[in-house]
Amino acid sequence: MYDVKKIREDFPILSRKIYEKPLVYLDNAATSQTPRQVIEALVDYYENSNANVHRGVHHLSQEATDLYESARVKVAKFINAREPEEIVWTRNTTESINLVAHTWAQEHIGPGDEIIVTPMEHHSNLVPWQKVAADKGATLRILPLAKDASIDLSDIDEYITPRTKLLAMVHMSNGVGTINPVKELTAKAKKMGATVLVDAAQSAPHMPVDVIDLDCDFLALSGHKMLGPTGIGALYGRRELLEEMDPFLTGGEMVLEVWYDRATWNDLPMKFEAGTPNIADAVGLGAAVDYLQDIGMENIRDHEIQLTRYALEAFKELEEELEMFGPSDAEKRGGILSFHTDAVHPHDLGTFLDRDGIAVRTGHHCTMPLMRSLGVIASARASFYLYNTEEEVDALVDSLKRALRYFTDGAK
Amino acid sequence: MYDVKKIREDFPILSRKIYEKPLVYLDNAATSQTPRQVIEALVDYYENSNANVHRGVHHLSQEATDLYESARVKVAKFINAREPEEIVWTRNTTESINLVAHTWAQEHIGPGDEIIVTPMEHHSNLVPWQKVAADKGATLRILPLAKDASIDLSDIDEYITPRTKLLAMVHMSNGVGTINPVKELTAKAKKMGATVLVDAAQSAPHMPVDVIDLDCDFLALSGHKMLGPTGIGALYGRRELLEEMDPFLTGGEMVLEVWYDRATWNDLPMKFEAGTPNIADAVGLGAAVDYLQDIGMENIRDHEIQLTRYALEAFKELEEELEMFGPSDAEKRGGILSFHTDAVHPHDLGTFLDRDGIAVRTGHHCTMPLMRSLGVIASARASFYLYNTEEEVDALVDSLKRALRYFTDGAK
Amino acid sequence: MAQNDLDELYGNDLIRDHNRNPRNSAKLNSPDLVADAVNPFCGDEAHFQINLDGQGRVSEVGYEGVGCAICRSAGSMLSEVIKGHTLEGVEEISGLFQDMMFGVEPSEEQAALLGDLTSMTGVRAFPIRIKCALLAWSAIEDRISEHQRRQP
Amino acid sequence: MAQNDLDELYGNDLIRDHNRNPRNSAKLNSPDLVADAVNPFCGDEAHFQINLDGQGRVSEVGYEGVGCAICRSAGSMLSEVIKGHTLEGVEEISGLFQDMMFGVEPSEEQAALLGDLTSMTGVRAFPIRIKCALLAWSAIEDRISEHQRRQP
Ligand SMILES: Cc1ncc(COP(=O)(O)O)c(C=O)c1O
Ligand SMILES: Cc1ncc(COP(=O)(O)O)c(C=O)c1O
Repeated sequence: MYDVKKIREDFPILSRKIYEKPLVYLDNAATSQTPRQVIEALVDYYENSNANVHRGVHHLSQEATDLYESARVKVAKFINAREPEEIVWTRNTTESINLVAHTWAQEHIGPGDEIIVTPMEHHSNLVPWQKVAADKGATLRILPLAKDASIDLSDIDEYITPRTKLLAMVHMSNGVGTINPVKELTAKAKKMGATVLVDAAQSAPHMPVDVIDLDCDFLALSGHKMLGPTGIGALYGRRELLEEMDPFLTGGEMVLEVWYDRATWNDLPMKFEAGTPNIADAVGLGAAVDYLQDIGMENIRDHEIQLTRYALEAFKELEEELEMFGPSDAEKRGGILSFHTDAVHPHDLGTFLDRDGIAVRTGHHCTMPLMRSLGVIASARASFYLYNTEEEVDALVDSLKRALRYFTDGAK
Repeated sequence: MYDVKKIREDFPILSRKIYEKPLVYLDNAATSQTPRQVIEALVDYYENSNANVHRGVHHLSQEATDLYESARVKVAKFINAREPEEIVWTRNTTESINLVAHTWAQEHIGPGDEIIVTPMEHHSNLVPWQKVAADKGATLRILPLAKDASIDLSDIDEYITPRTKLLAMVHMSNGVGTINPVKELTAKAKKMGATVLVDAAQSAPHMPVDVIDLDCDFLALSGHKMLGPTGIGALYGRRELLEEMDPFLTGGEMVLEVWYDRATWNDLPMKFEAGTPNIADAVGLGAAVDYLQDIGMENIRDHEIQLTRYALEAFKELEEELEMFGPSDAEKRGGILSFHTDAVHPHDLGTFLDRDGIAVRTGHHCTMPLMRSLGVIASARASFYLYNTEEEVDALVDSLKRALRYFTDGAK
Repeated sequence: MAQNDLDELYGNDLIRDHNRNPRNSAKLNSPDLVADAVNPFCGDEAHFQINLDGQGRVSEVGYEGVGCAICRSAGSMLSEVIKGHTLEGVEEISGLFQDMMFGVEPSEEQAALLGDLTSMTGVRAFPIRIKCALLAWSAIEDRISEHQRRQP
Repeated sequence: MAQNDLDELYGNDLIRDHNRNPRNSAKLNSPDLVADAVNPFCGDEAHFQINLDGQGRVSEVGYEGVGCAICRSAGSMLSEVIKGHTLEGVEEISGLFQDMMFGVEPSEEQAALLGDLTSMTGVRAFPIRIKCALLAWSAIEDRISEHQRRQP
């Protein structure tokens, strides 16, 4: 049985009060909260095993290396990578994507080639490709947006063609919650000989993600969105691709031999990990993965579907006032509700909710072009995670109702 | 009064036992240990204030942003930068240097230009410049090494010339401890119109470092070597340089406005900080800086000079067996003793010391070319920090003596 | 308590009025100065057109703001208070406004210069929103310093 | 206890002897196979030259090792035990050695194949040093699989 009350007890911050009200944290798409199991892993690392990894023969160094490398194994298993060497530690999804843009893309994208992205990319999976396209004389093509903020697939065969060299797409949209048909699009793109990168920043934390099943070439994720610490993320890359890629950052750890005038590169995954890594946070992410897997990604996904369904129902009371973005079927979306009203700017709404202890995000969610396509500058976004409850959805709806009244006729 | 006993109480790991012996941690040049004040800052962040920064109107987001940005102010003051916007967060020294190599150097290094480095650079301040030189048709020149493992300055004017576009130099050598005349060399290089980057990975943790006094253009440091968490470092850059530089990584946070086909850049320092930053570890580094400044960098430096002097004296007992690298004057070096014997490979020595609870580093210390210049493949290195004691030096010397006996005639 | 904070901000008649009925909303054709700003973290925008008279004083202003109530009303108030001032004068008011937002109470004389902007003190209880109030000013300030650099 | 661990490793006569007097230290001219490896974390090196006879068996070996006692002695032992074996046979021994280092006790028959290498079990108490014992093998293995790929 999914015991949300028991889960909540693992998250110290959830018992915080904001303006004397219990915190209702609905900003999970921005960053997730941290269970004590992860905090304890960090504390334990610093109190007992802290040392630099890989190069030491002393005991602490070995302990630190074992902890650090076993975290890599955990992340590899979490997304079903064939081997831990296919996991490269990065700071976050953004760095993971930039790594591919600075290495693989430099060799494989040329004049006349096409890079395809969805219309709902986070800036982190859009701006790097703008630069690659501009530098290489390639074309960046944006798939069209359907009415319900999903990808309009009607002309997909005119987009994914033999000219497509890279398909870079978000799995679950952080802006509107849409889950994209990544597996189907990957199959289509690979048939054309393209390489496929999946931005799993939102999907990996909330649903089972399997790189072998998806058959993608690269996949990027951020630890801080999946109960892990800030400052650690991962890039999955198929071994063949990682092997032939040039390194990105250079320096310590990523070299095999160095002379004053030249150097040779270390094996995977170290080739892509220059300098002292973020050891403690990798260990912390390993603990987060353990925590998620103990509960089960299927169970987490089910919980969020139920919560989203409940919320979509509850929001019907507000359907005259609020425009809701994204698919209406909870199965086709993540636990992300993005909404807008002309009557109140999202920021003012956010400030009102905040005084009720409710944390939502307001703004463009780093998806400015998507917002523009939806005809707004900003939206308010409530995003759920494994610890959120129906009572919290009720609190959100109640606060929203009062806010709308307050800003339209109620105030004064 | 410098109370090393009281300081040690702040470091939980120092009461650990290794093979039933008290830990003697002398691997500080690789990474430093973490005081409870820093661990508590991390725990407090995750238990009370965790949220994504900059973009949220809710209370937690504001708290997190305040903590995060005030850490930047602390680091700026720590190295006497003019303003916090001159501090860019990175993962570590290696990333800081790569950032400059991927941005500034791309615009400013051309065919025939010269990049000067010292003969004792860490791979992280050597390999990036090898690549820049190769890509741009520039020449990488290595200053000559003097007998005592300092820079041989006799022909310096033949190295630093109007062709010099960049002088990139380590402040304190992690391989042998030498403190380089960074201020003098900077003045010389600037007279020739060159830009100067200082690798302060070893100096910033152990002695006062002042970017205005040094008059350098860039300075790189790592949090994990100065009592901070792993995964956070900083690049100092003079505002004028940072302003005109192109961004490095692209994506969320570093943009001002984004359209499907183009984007504009955010102000400093965000222009260089793509994606969700390592918020917690920046806060942790802020706490580390507070801790260091409470004790006082001058005091820490004095403590280490005394300890080094004590150690150099104690090592005299072994001068027949061990070759010592680096200047013999404790004022001219950091608390880093690097030594070698033909009788025992450093690794075997390290394994022996480890069984006595003594953690030293053995190997090339990511300075392979320097080791080669010194005529060895590897050395053993004991490196001190504010919490080390004369008793620990005694333990080291005692264990070394027994090791030498064990490996030469004693065993069997 | 929370409600009071909110009322002091959003319940303020001047703010409500400026938000709903922004002043100087007619766009100027071929203005002497154009100033624009975007808040990168929320996408809010402020756009100004400014005409100067023979003595270098602001004679006409056009303003359009896209964003939250604080951002829009602050921009609208700004468009009123800068009229009749030289660019130096505008910068001075900008400084007073920033000081006020960070807690310095304006003198009576200063309050007169600030006009309706004095009603913005309620934002102080919401520190993260202060940048919404400052967006319009940052647009103007950037433009003025650029303008002055060009005409030494 | 700690001392015992050390003795089992460094006190072992075979290891000491191989470290001090590496076998097959004469370099071969124009060998059939050359194999080199570097441990990136410590800079230790292993260099082999190998000649094969008409049946594809290892007939002559030249070995030079730079590094710690474990690395050097393991390389020297390797240079002895591979003689007379085909490359497939060498790979089999390599597998046995790795298994042994990670805790699998060799059978009597296997121990015979491993020869002096069985003395390396003392390294197991020092997990971080296992890669020192494996460096020479990694050189040989990489080279064999490359060789086999080229001659299908
Ligand atoms: C002098 C010096 N430079 C650069 C580095 C690289 O630092 P990091 O590994 O934290 O990037 C180190 C640390 O090993 C160092 O000692
Ligand atoms: C879909 C998506 N992609 C990429 C990112 C960027 O992640 P990060 O900021 O951790 O690099 C995010 C998070 O904001 C996201 O939601």
